[in-house]
Amino acid sequence: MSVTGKYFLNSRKGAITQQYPDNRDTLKMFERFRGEVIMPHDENNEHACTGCQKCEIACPNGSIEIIWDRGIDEYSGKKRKKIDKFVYHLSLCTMCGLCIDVCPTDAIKWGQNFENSVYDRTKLTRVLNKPDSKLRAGIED
Amino acid sequence: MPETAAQITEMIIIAIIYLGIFSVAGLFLVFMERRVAAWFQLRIGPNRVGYQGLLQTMADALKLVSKELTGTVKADKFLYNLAPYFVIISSLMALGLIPFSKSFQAFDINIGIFFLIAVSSIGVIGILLGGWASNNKYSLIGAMRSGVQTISYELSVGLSLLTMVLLTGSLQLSEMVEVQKHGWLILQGHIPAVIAFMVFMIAGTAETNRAPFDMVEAESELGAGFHTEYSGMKFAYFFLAEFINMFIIAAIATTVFFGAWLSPFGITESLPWLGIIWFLIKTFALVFLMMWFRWTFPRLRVDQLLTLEWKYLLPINLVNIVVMALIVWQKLTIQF
Amino acid sequence: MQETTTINNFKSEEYFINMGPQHPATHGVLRLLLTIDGEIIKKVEPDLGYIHRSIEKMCERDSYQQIVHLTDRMDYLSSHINNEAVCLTVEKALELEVPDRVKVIRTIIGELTRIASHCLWWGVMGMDVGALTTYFYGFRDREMINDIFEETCGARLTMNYNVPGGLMWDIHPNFVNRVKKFIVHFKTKIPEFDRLLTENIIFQKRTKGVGVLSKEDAISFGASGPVARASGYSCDVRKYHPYSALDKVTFTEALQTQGDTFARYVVRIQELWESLSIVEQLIDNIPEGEHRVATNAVIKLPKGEYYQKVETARGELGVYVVSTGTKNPYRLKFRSPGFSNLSLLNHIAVGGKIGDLVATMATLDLVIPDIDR
Amino acid sequence: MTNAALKELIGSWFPNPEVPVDDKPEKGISEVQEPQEPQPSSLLEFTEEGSEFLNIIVPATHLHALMLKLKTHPDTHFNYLFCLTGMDWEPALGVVYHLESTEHRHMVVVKVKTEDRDNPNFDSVSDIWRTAEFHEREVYDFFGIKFNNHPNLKRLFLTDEWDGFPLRKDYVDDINMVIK
Repeated sequence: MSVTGKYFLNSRKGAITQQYPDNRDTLKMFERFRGEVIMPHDENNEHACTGCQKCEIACPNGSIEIIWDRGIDEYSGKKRKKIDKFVYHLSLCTMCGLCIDVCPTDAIKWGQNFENSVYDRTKLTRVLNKPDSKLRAGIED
Repeated sequence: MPETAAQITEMIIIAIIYLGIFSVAGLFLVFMERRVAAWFQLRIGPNRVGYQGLLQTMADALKLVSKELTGTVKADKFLYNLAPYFVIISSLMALGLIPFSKSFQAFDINIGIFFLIAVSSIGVIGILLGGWASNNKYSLIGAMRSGVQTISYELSVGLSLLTMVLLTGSLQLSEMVEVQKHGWLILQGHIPAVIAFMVFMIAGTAETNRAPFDMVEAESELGAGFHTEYSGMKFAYFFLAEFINMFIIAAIATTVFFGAWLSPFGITESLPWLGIIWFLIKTFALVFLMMWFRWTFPRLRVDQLLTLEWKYLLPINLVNIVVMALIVWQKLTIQF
Repeated sequence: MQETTTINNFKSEEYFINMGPQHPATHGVLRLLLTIDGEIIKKVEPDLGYIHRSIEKMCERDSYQQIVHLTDRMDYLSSHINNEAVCLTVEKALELEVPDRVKVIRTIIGELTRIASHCLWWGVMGMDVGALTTYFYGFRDREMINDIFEETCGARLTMNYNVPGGLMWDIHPNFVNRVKKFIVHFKTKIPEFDRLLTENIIFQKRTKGVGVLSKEDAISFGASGPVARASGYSCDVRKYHPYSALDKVTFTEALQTQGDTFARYVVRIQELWESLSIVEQLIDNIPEGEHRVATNAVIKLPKGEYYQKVETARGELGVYVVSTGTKNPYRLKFRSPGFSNLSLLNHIAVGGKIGDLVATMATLDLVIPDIDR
Repeated sequence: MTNAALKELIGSWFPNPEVPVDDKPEKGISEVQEPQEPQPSSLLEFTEEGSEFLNIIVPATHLHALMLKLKTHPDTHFNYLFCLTGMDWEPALGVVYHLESTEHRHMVVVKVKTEDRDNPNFDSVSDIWRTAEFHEREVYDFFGIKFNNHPNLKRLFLTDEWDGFPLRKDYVDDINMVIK
């Protein structure tokens, strides 16, 4: 009883409850937290994905699908692979991190968003590259 | 208005007042339990509905009222529906005897203590009925455990109170309180009274089926015990009755051992209306003690429960009565 | 006693009751078929498979990197140690020497995992015998470890921090500090655990002499981990087949001889101290170096059979890989500790009360996904 | 005991009736690989190739006798069966037993095979090591290997009406299995 009694008296400062929806503003996840896979775009709407499909192979669950095409690279003028759509099925993802580990150009990263629940299942299938985005200059496999 | 009609009206009004007390006390106790438990467990507890969550249990009660009443197909419908009322009526009846203050007591009969013990043990019939009629094996085990437990611990409750009756010489609650004007009984009876108090608290906790004696529910063993198959308001009756029973046990202990509405050393003797405050303070202190038990101790096993009663509490009690009798006979009581 | 009639193998006083798959004491979807006479248990028969995902079959189609994350989902309370087991097997097969830094970090995180698992177990153990408050105290300390994991590995439970050849990332700069803080914090908390539960007279009465497992039976039933050690069978894989950096630390194996529920409880509490001391010995001596050695993108194990055992929080986990030289294992078998420990439940629970069964099961510390692989 | 000593000892328990006992020295690995070689002196085959333990391949008829001997003989005393694996070697089905002695701390692997895929059948070792009871049920569940004299041989994980044995290599389930 002495142990519980001590905690009762110190209950004011000792509470470990996270008052979750209230502390949304102050709640900060760790930078390595694996919430979802995102593809960062810079201010010119450019990403770093070359469409090498290594992540697609590395994924154990088939949660990444890359739809690609061949096109003329406007920086080098050579014909090379270009991604059309980087489809990411969050519903299949187990957050194992193999795709990000294997990515040679660091095109995909972990997002810290943990509020992944949605009302519609189709919303879990995402296209990670933004419309009309293109490959950043100088990125090679 | 003819006299009988007036009497009936009076009774109805009193009954409604007591129903109000019953529900408010029940809801407050549930809330208190949750907050106290939370503080023991490094949590905050309900704090959203109303000031500091005071209305949380109201909201829960509303939710329970609006819920669907489900039951098993093969249940004995009549007994199944009857059981919650047994439990709740018995605790409501006991509440009527509690002397909240000198003038605030519904009926002050001359066999007060005896009546309290008798009434509070009716509740177990409701539990047995509920467990049997649910047609669920877990419920049945829970109900059987409850029967065993209540019948055993009834003895200790009765005997420990009997020890104190030796001091007062009366079963009437108001007279028992009068005697305590010369010092609370726990002081008057000193050592045997303290032992009787301890035995009463243990047995009382067991009789209300609270941890560490919550064999009846034992959620890690039996799911929810006898009320597994109850839902909605019927479940709420059981739930509420449990908390009222806890309150009643604490109130009896306050009345018998701690001088009911009497203030310590008579400091507020001149203000009789403060009696109810004193009564509630003492009662809630004891309720808090029971909650402290609950959130600290592990549960006993069913055979250990019976061993504790029949091999330890009962002999202690019997010896204690003899000691108390000797003390009363030799006038060794402490009186101010 | 009058003659009893027997219908369908049940004597007339006996009846049958289902414990689980949704029962508070089975901690998951374990279903126990109990034959009871009043309160006394006559027979316990586990019914498994409610969450069987056939991880062994899935492994046959996955590459070795992908297998690692599946093991997270087996014994989710010691996921790091499971990962380590697979990685060690692959490294053994490839004859790959990982840097010392990796070994030390793996051991530290492994031991922290063990502490976290035992904290959870302690909380749940208290709850099973009816002391509800222990749950929150156990979880508070586990939460600190989980925060450490989240910062370094990115996930709290299914960490997947190991890759064949090392670690996915280097440790976070805050890691050492946080672990040190935790050690100081936790050292004050284990005595509290003792005061709250171990020394409680009701708890001792509930657990002493309950569910006794003799040493011979422990060995015959293939028990491992704290369950076997409480029966006096010294079987700590960390001692007999040290892996990673465990050969560099000194620790004594927690051993009890009574074999009852209380002994299993005490062994786990002792293991908390042991793991804490291992972490303490290593945390200041993390050698500098690489956190990973490069492997081929496609790992092909040489033809042959490889067996690696590690000590998870529940006991001995074995990984048995049969390779035919391709990029997938031909057959991969996980020898899970919970499976063997569950098989002895019937042996030790018969004759006890329902309450005893719950206490016994709590000290077996079953994690159902570990059994239903 | 070292692997070589174990091999010497265990091999002598089951002499090959077709070969005079002291005729030829044991050849070990090479015999397993090349069946054209002269008959080995023991009914058991030994190999250490591709494994860290000594592997014993035993004919199904001698399985139970060998296991009992392994457990009871004071020099071997393999009293801890820590892993029992069902195997599908295509076409042969078999079981792999990993044994350890808690006294001598040595380990050995015993393998047993059968070509009969429709009705594979071995003796149960659950009377020697009680842990085998559950493990054999698991093997029965996934490989369909029946164990004679098993006290309670029925499906453990899967439902009783499950069709087929999922961990066999020729098991097909178009709906639930994802083939990469």
